[in-house]
Amino acid sequence: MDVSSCDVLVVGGGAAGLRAAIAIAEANLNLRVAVISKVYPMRSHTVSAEGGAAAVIKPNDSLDEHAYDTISGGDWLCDQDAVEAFVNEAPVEMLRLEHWGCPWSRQPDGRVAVRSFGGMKVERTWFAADKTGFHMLHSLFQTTLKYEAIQRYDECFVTKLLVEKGRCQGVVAIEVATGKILAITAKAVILATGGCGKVFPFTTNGAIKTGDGMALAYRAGAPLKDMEFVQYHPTGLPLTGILITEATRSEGGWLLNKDGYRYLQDYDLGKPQPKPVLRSMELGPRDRLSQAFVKEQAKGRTLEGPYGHYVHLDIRHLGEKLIDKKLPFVRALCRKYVNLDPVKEMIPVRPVVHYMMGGIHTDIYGATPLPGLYAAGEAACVSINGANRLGSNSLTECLVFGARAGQAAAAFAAEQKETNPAISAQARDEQRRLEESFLRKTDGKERIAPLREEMHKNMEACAGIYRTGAELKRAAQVLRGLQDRFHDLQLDDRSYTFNTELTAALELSFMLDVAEGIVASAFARQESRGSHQRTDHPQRDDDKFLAHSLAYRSPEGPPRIEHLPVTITRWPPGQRVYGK
Amino acid sequence: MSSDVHYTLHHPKWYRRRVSVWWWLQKRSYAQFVLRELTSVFVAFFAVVSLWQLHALGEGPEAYAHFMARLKSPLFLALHGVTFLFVLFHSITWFNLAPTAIVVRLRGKRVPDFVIAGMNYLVWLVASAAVAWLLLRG
Amino acid sequence: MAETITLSVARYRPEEEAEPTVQTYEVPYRKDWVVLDALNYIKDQLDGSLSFRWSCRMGVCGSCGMTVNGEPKLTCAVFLSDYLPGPIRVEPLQYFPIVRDLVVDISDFLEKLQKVKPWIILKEEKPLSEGEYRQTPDQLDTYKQFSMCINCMLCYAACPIYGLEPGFVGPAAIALAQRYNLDSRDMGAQERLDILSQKGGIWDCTFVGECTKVCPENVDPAGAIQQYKLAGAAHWFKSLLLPWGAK
Amino acid sequence: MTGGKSPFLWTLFSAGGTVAALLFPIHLFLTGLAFPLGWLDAPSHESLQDLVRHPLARLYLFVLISLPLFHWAHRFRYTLYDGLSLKHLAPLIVVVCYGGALLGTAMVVYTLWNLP
Ligand SMILES: Cc1cc2nc3c(=O)[nH]c(=O)nc-3n(C[C@H](O)[C@H](O)[C@H](O)COP(=O)(O)OP(=O)(O)OC[C@H]3O[C@@H](n4cnc5c(N)ncnc54)[C@H](O)[C@@H]3O)c2cc1C
Ligand code: SF4
Ligand code: F3S
Ligand code: FES
Repeated sequence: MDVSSCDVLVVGGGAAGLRAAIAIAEANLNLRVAVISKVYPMRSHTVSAEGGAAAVIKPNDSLDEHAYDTISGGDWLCDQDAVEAFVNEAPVEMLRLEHWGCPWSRQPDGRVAVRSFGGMKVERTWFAADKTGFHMLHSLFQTTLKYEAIQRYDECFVTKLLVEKGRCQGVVAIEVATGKILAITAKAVILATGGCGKVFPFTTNGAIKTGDGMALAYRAGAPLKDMEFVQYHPTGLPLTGILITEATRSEGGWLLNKDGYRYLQDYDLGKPQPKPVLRSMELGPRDRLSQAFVKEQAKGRTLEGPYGHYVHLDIRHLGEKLIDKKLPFVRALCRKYVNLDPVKEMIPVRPVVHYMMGGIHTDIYGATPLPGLYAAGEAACVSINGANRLGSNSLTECLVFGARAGQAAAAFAAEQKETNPAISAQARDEQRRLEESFLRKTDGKERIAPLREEMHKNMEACAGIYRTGAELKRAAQVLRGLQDRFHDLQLDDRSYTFNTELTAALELSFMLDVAEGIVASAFARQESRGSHQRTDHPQRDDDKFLAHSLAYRSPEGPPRIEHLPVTITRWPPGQRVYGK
Repeated sequence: MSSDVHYTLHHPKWYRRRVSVWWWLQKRSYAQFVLRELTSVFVAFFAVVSLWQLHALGEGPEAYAHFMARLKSPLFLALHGVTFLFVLFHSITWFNLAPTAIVVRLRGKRVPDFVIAGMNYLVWLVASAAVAWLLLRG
Repeated sequence: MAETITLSVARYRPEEEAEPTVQTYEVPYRKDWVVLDALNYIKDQLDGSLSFRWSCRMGVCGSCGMTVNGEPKLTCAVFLSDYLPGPIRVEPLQYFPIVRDLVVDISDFLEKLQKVKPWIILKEEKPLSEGEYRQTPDQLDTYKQFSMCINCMLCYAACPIYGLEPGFVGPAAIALAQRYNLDSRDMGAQERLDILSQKGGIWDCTFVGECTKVCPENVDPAGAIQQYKLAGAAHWFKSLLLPWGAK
Repeated sequence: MTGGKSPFLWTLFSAGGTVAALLFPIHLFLTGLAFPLGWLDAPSHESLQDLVRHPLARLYLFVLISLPLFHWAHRFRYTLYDGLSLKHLAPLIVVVCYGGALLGTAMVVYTLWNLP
């Protein structure tokens, strides 16, 4: 076992983690910062974000409009103080990234260009063609290389948080290449481990998005907030779940059912116009569009292919020139993965699990209830996304709250004395656990893939776009059973060198915890709001549920759910109206 | 080499492959690259022939006639035939690769590669015609 | 699911083996499967001990590069149907040390990347309150292509010079240096040139050109390096002729 | 000055490569093939001597022969390094290659100088 230390440890090298690391390096020159990530930072899933990042910068826009779009888009579950901080700081954060070299798309006069996105009244989404996340991540990563204070642990997989005396004081991790156990002590830890789309079978998320950080915090005693809110993106490619960005629709793409009819007009989303109209039709919010698909499918008006039902996304009328200039990646993806050219053909799409509104409960400084532990990015729930995130808010969220968490953690760390030596005993325990339950174990009967498949099936069937109490109850039981079976897991691979079966097992166990959090929170929320639609409770119920769900781990059995009121400042709950 | 390193727990034992001396035979495009590089030998050969020709020219008409006679030998004809092919290969690869190295921008837009390559070929043609005219006119 | 296809996969288990071996697997053949899907099928259903990297499955994270039938490829971007009737040979990327099975060590690249200073270098940064740096679409266009690199390392695996001379900074890192040199916001070209003029820098490249051929993102590192050399040579002459004028 | 001699040698290499690419095919075709094989009539000794009397022609010949030699020197050096993995012999190879090109250049100068 290797013991090392730093002042602030950032877990995760995506947009949120890297932004946090830079914030710490800039906040306090004396602090030693480290970024630990299970993949090289530039592989983090931020890389796959396509459409853009929202921030008010144009004169026709205002911070209040951004806040209102966000809050109404989130079906009034957002904490409004958080949203206000978010929209205020978003422009500066985005400009900072511009100064760091991000190749934003530009207007002819050299200013940053913006495009519209679903659920927005004004265009405010900055973009770098349709590889925004890629460019943001690489700009951030390359910028971190400039800071000598930032140390990196690449391809090191965090398995446990070290908590001693009620304070988070570091992590235990496996250096994947060598199998060595690392105990890294820190005065503050920031979790920026991204989302958990892989809990579902059909997702735009990469293999690494397994909710590790959420589970780590949860196991350490911090609650998970609003986990029932899972965003489906209306336009994913069947089979692979590869995302066709919302930018296709903001540029003017249409969603057509099997009769070539723009079916969204039947679902209270406005009337079709030849040109895209903001907050209407195809530019409605994601939850409503995905729900419309399910209803359209029930009416038998979707198409059916080898990989399930789908509808058509038509961008042919945009013309080759615009597509090549603004959506080149979409064209490349379609050609590659569905073997068609969107300039000439319609793209088959269906809703796909995309984003977690919920996450580790934090305040607006990124602090969790566990002292010394911070969280930011998709792993965290501040919450600015409420019951439904607006497209292009989350990349910006990674920057704003990454920076905030970084600053808060730096300030916290600066006040702490040396870390507690007793934690190396904990680290040793963790090493023993990994060896006994995985690497040296020989009597297990279960394999990873079947357990994972069962979890997938269960989540898709019971915790999808529409849910009922009865199904959720069943889902909870299935998950309990899977937790038990997990203890009987047997690995094929006993190697200490780059053992990806071991990491997959740990990821599965994280996912099972997170899945339980999702199902239990969904079961407790007896209303329909944003992305959480209960057919047995179809109405929004502000009296009882204008509140966040908090899922706490209980020693045995499923999580315990509590509710926490939403912070309302200036925007009292109202109806979500689109297409008017 | 790594085969005599023994694995010890938690220490990487990477396997390093050595690049074979014959790496350029393993892939067609590598072989093509080496051929391209070897054109330089033929270029040098013709430079030396030209130097020799110049020398003969200076020595007087007899020496020059002797030189010209030598060029008629089957050996030289064969050598020159081969050299010609390699030199052509050199020219073509050179002109085709030039646009990657030379970026020309006109009013902010990059001039397409084929235009630059095309210009190369044009200059080639004109230069060759000029040389031929100078040498053949009388 | 009667149809199957054979994959010959390179294995290397450092605890047990002195050198890599080959193992063959039969996997179902599906027309819309990429090679990576077949590897995942092996890992999930046949042999959990096979190690390889992957994440996005959409050709953008850069982690799934391997040698497929002798060519460096992103395994999430090549289809089983491209290699009919098989068998498909899957090996780790060439020229990198093999850690395990299909996993190679690329830490060397990360060190080199840092060395070429791939960030905006400014004498003085303008305050954020003054807004963005203006950059016209044409100015963006001068470096955009070189900013598309996903660090997939296919170009290193294709460049024999990197194989022969591990000190060579290599195609992607140089292309990224050039990306910043050409960015209208940057003023660090001289610093980077100083670094890349040293041994292992731009002058080591002999323009094999394979890097550009295998690049899945059309970055054209070969072009970047040759353009860099041209700029380097021009700078050299300038500093020779006007030793006081060259900045 | 950055980069030691490399930029200089590379410039010579490029210039030589360009000269060879543009001019060698036609010269080689005429002198090496067309004249000896009698496809075309070779110019007489006299007319050639007339031609090279002009200083510009001499300059042309200097460039035509010397630069491609440097082109060779550079390329061949790296071909030996990489193609035959002879990098350990680098000092020797450098002397042979560039030395050869220098020697050739000296001879061109000498010959041109002594032309009547
Ligand atoms: C296809 C797609 C398109 C999207 N498009 C947009 C868009 O257009 N606009 C927008 O605003 N948002 C978009 N999003 C959402 C947005 O990209 C993500 O929410 C955001 O990038 C998350 O960033 P992050 O930094 O929180 O996490 P990630 O980028 O996912 O990074 C997580 C990091 O944590 C590390 N990590 C995880 N677990 C461990 C562990 N156990 N040990 C060590 N390290 C660990 C990982 O290695 C990684 O470095 C999109 C998402 C997807 C999937
Ligand atoms: S230049 Fe191309 S091949 Fe090389 S690492 Fe970048 S994307 Fe991959
Ligand atoms: S393959 Fe290698 S030698 Fe240069 S042109 Fe590319 S880096
Ligand atoms: S898995 Fe990301 S590039 Fe292939």
